Amino acid sequence: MIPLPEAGGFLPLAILLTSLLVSPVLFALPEHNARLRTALNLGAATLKLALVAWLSWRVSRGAVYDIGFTVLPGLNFKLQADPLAVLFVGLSAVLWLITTVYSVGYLERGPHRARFFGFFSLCVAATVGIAMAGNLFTFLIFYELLTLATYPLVIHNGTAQALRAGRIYLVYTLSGGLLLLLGTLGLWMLAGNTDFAPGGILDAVIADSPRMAQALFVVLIAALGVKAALVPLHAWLPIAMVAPAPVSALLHAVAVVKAGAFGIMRVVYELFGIEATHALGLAEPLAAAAAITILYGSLRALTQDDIKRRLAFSTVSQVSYITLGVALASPIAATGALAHLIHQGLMKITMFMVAGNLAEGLGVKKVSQMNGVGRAMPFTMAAFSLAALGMIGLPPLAGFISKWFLAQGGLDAGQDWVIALLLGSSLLNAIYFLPMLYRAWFLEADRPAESPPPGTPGRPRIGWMLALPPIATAAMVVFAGAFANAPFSPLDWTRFVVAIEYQE
Amino acid sequence: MTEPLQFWMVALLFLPLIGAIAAFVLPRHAPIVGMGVALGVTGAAVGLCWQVQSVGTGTVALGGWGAPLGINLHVDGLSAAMLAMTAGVGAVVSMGAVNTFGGRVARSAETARPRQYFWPLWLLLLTGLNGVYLGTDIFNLYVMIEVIALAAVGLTVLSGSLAALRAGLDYMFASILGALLLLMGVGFVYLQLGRLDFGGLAGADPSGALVAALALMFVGLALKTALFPLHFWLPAAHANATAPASALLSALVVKAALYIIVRLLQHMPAPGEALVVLMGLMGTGAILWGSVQALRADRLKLLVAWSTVTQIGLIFVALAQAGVAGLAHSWKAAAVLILAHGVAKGAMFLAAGRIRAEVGHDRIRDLDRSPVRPALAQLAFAFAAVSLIGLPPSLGFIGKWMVMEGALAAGNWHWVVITMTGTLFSLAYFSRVFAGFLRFDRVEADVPGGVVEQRGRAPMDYAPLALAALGVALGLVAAPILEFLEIGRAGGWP
Amino acid sequence: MAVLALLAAFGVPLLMAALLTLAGARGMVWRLMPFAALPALALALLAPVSLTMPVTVRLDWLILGAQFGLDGIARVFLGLTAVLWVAAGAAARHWLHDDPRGTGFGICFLLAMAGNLGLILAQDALSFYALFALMSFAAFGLVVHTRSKAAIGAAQLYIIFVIAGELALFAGLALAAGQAQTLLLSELRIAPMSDLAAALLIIGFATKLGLMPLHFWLPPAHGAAPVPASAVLSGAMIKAGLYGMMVTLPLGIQAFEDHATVIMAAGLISLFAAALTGVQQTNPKTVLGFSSVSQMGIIALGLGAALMVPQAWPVILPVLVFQATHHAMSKGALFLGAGAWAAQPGWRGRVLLTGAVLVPALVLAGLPFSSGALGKEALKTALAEGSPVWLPWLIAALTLSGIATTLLMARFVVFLWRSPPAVPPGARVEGLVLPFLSLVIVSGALPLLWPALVPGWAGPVNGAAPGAFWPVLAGMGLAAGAALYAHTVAVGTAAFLRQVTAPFVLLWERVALVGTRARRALRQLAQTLPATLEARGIGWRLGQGAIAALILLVLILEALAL
Amino acid sequence: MTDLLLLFDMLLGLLIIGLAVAALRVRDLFAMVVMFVTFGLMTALAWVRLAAPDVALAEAAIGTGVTGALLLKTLYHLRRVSGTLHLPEALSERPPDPQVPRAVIAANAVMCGLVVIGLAAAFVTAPLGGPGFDAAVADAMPESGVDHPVTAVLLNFRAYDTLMEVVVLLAAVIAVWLVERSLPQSDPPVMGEVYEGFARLVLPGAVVVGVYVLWAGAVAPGGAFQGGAVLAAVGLLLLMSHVYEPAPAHRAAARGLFVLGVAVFTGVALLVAWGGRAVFEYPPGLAKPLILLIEGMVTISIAATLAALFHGREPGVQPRPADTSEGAQ
Amino acid sequence: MTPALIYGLTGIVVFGIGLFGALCVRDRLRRLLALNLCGMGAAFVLVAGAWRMPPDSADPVPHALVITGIVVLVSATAVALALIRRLHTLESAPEEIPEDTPE
Repeated sequence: MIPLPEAGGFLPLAILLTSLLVSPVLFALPEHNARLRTALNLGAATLKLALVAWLSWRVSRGAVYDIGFTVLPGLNFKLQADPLAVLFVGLSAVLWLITTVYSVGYLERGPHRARFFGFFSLCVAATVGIAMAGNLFTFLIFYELLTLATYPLVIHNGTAQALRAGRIYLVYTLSGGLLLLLGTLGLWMLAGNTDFAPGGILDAVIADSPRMAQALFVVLIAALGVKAALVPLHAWLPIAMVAPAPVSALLHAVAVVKAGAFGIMRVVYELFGIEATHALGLAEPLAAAAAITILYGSLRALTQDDIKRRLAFSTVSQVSYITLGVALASPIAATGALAHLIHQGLMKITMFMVAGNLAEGLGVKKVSQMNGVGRAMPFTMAAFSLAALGMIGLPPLAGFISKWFLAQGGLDAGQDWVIALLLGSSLLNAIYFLPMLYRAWFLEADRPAESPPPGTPGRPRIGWMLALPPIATAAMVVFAGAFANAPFSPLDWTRFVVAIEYQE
Repeated sequence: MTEPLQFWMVALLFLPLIGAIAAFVLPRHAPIVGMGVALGVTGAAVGLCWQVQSVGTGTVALGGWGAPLGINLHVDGLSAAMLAMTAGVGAVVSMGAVNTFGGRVARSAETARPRQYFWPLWLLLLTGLNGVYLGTDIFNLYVMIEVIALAAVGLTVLSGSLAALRAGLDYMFASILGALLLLMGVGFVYLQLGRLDFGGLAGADPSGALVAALALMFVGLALKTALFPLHFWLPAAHANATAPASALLSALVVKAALYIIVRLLQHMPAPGEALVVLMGLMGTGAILWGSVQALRADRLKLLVAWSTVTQIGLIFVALAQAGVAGLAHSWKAAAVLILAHGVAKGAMFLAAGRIRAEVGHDRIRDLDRSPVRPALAQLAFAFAAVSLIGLPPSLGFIGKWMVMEGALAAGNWHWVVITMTGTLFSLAYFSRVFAGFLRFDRVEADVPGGVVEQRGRAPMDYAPLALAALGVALGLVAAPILEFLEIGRAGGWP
Repeated sequence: MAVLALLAAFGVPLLMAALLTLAGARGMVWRLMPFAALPALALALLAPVSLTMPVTVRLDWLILGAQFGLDGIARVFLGLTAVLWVAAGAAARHWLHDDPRGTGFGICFLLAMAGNLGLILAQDALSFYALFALMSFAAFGLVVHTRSKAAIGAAQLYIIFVIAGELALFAGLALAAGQAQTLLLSELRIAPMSDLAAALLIIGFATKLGLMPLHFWLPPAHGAAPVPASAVLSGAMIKAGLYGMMVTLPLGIQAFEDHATVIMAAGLISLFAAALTGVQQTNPKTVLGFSSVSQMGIIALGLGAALMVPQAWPVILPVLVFQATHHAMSKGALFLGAGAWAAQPGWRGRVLLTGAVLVPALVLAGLPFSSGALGKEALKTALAEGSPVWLPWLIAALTLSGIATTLLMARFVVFLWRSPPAVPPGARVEGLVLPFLSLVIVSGALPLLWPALVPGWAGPVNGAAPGAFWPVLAGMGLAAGAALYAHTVAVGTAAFLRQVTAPFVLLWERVALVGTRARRALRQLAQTLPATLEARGIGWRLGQGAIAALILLVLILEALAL
Repeated sequence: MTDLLLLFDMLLGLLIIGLAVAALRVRDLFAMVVMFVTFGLMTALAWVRLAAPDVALAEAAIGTGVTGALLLKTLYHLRRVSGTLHLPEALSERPPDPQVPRAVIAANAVMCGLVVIGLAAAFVTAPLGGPGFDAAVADAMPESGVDHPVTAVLLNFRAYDTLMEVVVLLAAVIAVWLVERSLPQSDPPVMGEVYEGFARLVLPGAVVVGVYVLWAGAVAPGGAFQGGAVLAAVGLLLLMSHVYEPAPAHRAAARGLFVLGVAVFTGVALLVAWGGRAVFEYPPGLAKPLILLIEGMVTISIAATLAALFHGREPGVQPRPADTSEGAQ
Repeated sequence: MTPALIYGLTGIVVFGIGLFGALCVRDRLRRLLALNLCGMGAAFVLVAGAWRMPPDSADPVPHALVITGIVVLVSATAVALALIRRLHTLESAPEEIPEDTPE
């Protein structure tokens, strides 16, 4: 029944299983056995990183990994490690390791750690599955798994507020999942299979019944748009902020929103094909939706006082850069979009971890409380500043690279308005990020001297497990921007992927 | 009897019967006997499935006469799958029951009594179920569902509470009426055809008497399987029974009548399009009304019971998805859903029983007030819910996929919409329970060390957990399951 | 007859000015004020002159031999000047009805009127100069009328410039006359003129015209003067500067490239610098003053082009005349409108008048098909005859001037609301509205009236393109942006963002409220409906009842299918 | 002759219908039971007319006799618990259901009526007296081991059904024991001295009759069920007349008696299969003795079971709360 | 017109009466009785179907089925009666056993 894969075919499976198998073990571990849990977590994450490194090396050499078996007649469960998948897998592997370190520090004495790390691993497994899904059906399976795995994380605190957020999250994402199910079904009915293939698989259908193809596209994008937080399907994202900081970081940087954006990529590039998407007149509406989301998210971010909410709206805005880049019919824009997938992840995870650190170390949760925090936590805030400047798009940080390529792509595609959009968005980014930096670095702390949390005289003490991860990711932000042209940089890999997707 | 296939068939029929006799005669050893028989039946079911997989269908002509004079036992993919599901769920429930009704020394009179009756009743139930899945004679099926009905009523009232007795009596009335409608239908079949075996039915031309027979049998069986609006007896009966009994009733008992309906649809002259639509409409009603009631239910087991109503509705929608012409294929979707529901619901009721036992009550509203959280039971519940909601990769998902696929292919968008609505509803009512599991800020107890998640973790939790996990994982091997189901009727009806 | 008509044109105002000194006649004179310029208007409209057949009256007795007459150019200017004076006179009568210093104003007003009308009819250098001076100096009284600090300051500035201008004019005229050996302007014009003379003349008239950098007097004066005075100052009197140049400089005959360069540069600067300065003013009339400066920049461009390339003059001349008329009408309307607006007692009237004010404002800004746009487009065409080196710049400037003017107009309208001009006590509203509206109509209908009035010169205007819409839009956008910015600065960024989002927030709250109510109702329903249904179902034993019903149903359905 | 009989049939049919309606309508529950018993006897008569003496016998003995006894016992119990034994009429107990609107009842009545019409139409159009098992049974009779076709069907051709029927009885008795457990001891209806004497007198005869009916089943109407019913009547009499008091010590024996029929039936069915035959396929020469063995054992089981169903409670179990030592029985 | 037809129709009517009683009667005992009527109705149909033209040569199989059906029905009736008795006892003395006994 299960065809034996070629000798190397187990590598994707192994990468998936490193987190999938460790999850039940983590569930089963007694709550108090923290040391073993940490060791397991870090071990698995490191192992996965190593495997991914090996995988990407092999894939860059042209190796093809493919493993699967039949679920229903004609319908396969299929994992494949194409370069696009490796890009996303790499991101999740790197950030999983970092976030794991951070979570261990963050939840040092918190409750339900067994549960937390169990679902955390499951969440990463789902992300990896999404990345390596070889067809939409497999994608759907992991997409739903991701929803289920993140729900307990979102409501981890167990408060009424958290549960409300969790409920809204579930309603949105599972409705999206249901739509995706419908879309997958439709795809299967129309095309006869659901495989991802560069250039798309729907040519015959598009030629036959373009209306159906259009409807399918709308359904799929709406389904994925929920997780990608396309306006107006974004409402769950800011509310889900009640989750613990590492969860928010993971949600925003890698797991959930990226899953949506990645799915949109797969749909446009590998189910419909770019030319077909344009021929059907679907790219422009998608780009428009992305543009609206970019502006809307930024505008809403302006007025948020809660740091995490501001960051959340910023995510709404930033993730749509990816969609925008996908929707523009230009390989250059695609490069920008793919690079932004990575870059935004790096930047946003930094910011969320810093937000967590501020809350942990200083009790600062609002922008208006940020006066003088730069002096209190200089390294942390330096990381934040780098990420924020990157978001604004200052060279040579990572955000600049992606915005540059997006702008170039807009020109290349003859959509000059993209430049105006990017400028406007950058301006808005600056408007909502710079005041935070200004407060942090240039204003005196207005908090009374006795207000730091008890037991932490003088400078706030946060463990190295909390302090290091954001610094590390901030460093990556710098490197991804400064050495964008180096081999195996995100940009470099991105070009590799785009060359395949555009079949150049 | 020389063929191993036939040996397993006979074993499946007589092993539980002999077990029931033994358990009744030797009440003190009933748990051992019961457990042993349950495992033996599981083994036999596995052996049977293996044989069916390798040699195909099998027939035993009881008494050597052969149909139509005698009675034949017959097994094909569908029967074998049902038998395997019954045996597997039964074995797991038995494990759960060993905890509830096991032990050599009774803890109190209230548990002592049920203990000695549970096992013979359950084994008789198993006999009846296996008999239904092996049977090919409609009168024999009538007798079998009577065996099932009496054993099931016994299981329902096992706890002896007033609510359980009332529910049990309602169930009894519904059961008798349903069976009598079936008997009347049998009478009409005999009038028309002069024979009662499936083989005779298959070749029949449509006629007035057969119409009457179909109407009577369909309604009678719908009553027994609790298809909306004939579900009135089910929630109370399933919610008030003891946990293992509920698991058996919900996971297995209603399936017997459902199975007979599938078989009748298969063998009788093709029903009219309107009847199929009616089935779909009744299923729709079940999905909607059951969901609403599940949303309102104040107790965990009641919620689970209402969820059974919705799932039965879904199975009928599955049957109706593609109209009469589509029946040749849509039964597979229904069969997959039947299997998925059996596995998941068995696990879910056991888990609900465990949660109730640990927490001390099963009021959904107050689940989050308890400092005790039986984590494994909750996890089992959640896994089962995943399958019932129909999230990938569970078997329930595969079932829903097939329903929607078939409906789409037939252009029946409304069934797709209904299925999706049902999915959303089920999500809504199960998430009520999850919120109760996962919320912690309402705990009202000064327990040293705060909330105790580890407490209530017991070895017997692994049985429902494994069953629920099986329900989720089976979706990944749906292709072999489907191939297996088609043994005996490749490409649709025979 | 002709003599009488010509003299009456500026004699009547003179006479009335004299009468005004008599206490007994004051009432009558004031009542007649609107009609003071009527003879001139009648002359302009009815005189049997074509562009080629001027009417002249020679009065050798007067001074060194004065000559009055009416030719084509003069007729147009006389007409527009007279219209404005009629309107302003009507306005003045009501505006200054109860003014204690009304008499003085009236005298100055009538004198300036006489000078203004007379200088157009004057055909010899001296009378021209004299009447020009009369107008200029009499206008001082108009500017200084309110005696406020600003008025006094403006008047002082004004007089300094008037003096300087008159000096230059005088010198120029003198030199020119000397070189041409004639005092007759028509002869003086065609004689070879020295650079210096031309320069002096240009300086003199440019001062009146308010061409940068000689414009400093103009905006404050316009701002300080009472409304009727501002209207004529801006609409009529500065056109005298243009007229002066047309009748004295050897346009179309002699090229003065250096002068032309300077004029055009000054014009370009005026065009935009005035706008930029104007948008910072808070007095709406001052804003209008800057707008005048800016508009005169346009005219200067035409003049400069003609000075550079004499061959272009025949093409440019009609356009310039049209442009002057257009500006006079619009600007006069705007000033009167400012007064009329300010005099309105209630906000309803103000809103209505704002609407009316927008008509000349948009015309001025160059709304397509309006006289502003036609004038500019015609000028663009005409300039094509001129220097090819300058052409692109001029065209660009003309196009962009639309934006500048729109900005100014927006500023004007906004500050009309925020700091309207002071209204003297007792001013009567209705008296202002009528002249204002008449001017509005004339201004709006100018493209239609023009061919009828001046058939000979209507060609370029008729043939002009309708003009582009985007400069106006851009100007509006900029204005909106600037207003937004100003507002933001005024209230602070955060407050501004709150204000911007407030309606949406409010809307959202409303929607949320409705949603909440609906949800509550729905929840109520969801609580009660299933419970009721369930109670009914159980109570009526509907489930059991369904058994018989279903058997029946299936029987019927299947029997039908049979 | 024929017409006369048909007229009789019609009248009997109407009478049966009338009795059915009356049983549902009559106010007094005791009268209801009497109506029902009469209905059963008339039914049996009707079946005799339809050439089904076995069925008529079974109906008279079991459908009417046992059911009537069970109903009466229950009625007695209910009245005793309610304390209404002294009342002249046994009125309905009122379950706490709300009143069903008349309209709904009327609608149900109409629909039931329409269903009857529909079914009647189907019945009339069916080929009455058409295809059946007659020929097949006639062919197979020589190999069946018995001479009476109904017995052959019951114990040979469709022995599987019969086995399951006995299983149903077993399930019923288990369920009844379960339901009745820990219910306070209720005396069976007091029958008085006369009954006791009657019982002692009748018992031996009844046993003989029962065994004969069983034996006769092989060749003529009669058989295990009817015989079992007669024997059960013996048990009923024993119980009612207190000749026999179930004791705790008899429990194991009772259980043994209940399962005896099933066990032997199953055993035979499986043992005959040992030699390569199908289950239930009696070896040619052994058919008659095996059937007789099964019939005998089944009869005993049926008799015991029916008596137990009537008696209800498991013998000897003390009512709560004294019952604490179940595990040590 | 044959006895089979007459009694078959009689059975169907009895079945209908029983059905109506089972649906609408409130008294438990009576409802059980109605169900028994239903069963009898079904048995009538079978027995009528077994009747053959030369009387005394009826099809024995339906007879056997009816006998089985009667026994099954009696079993079910006995269980239902036991339930009725028990319920009645509990409802008459509700304080004796709490309604929702923990398992």
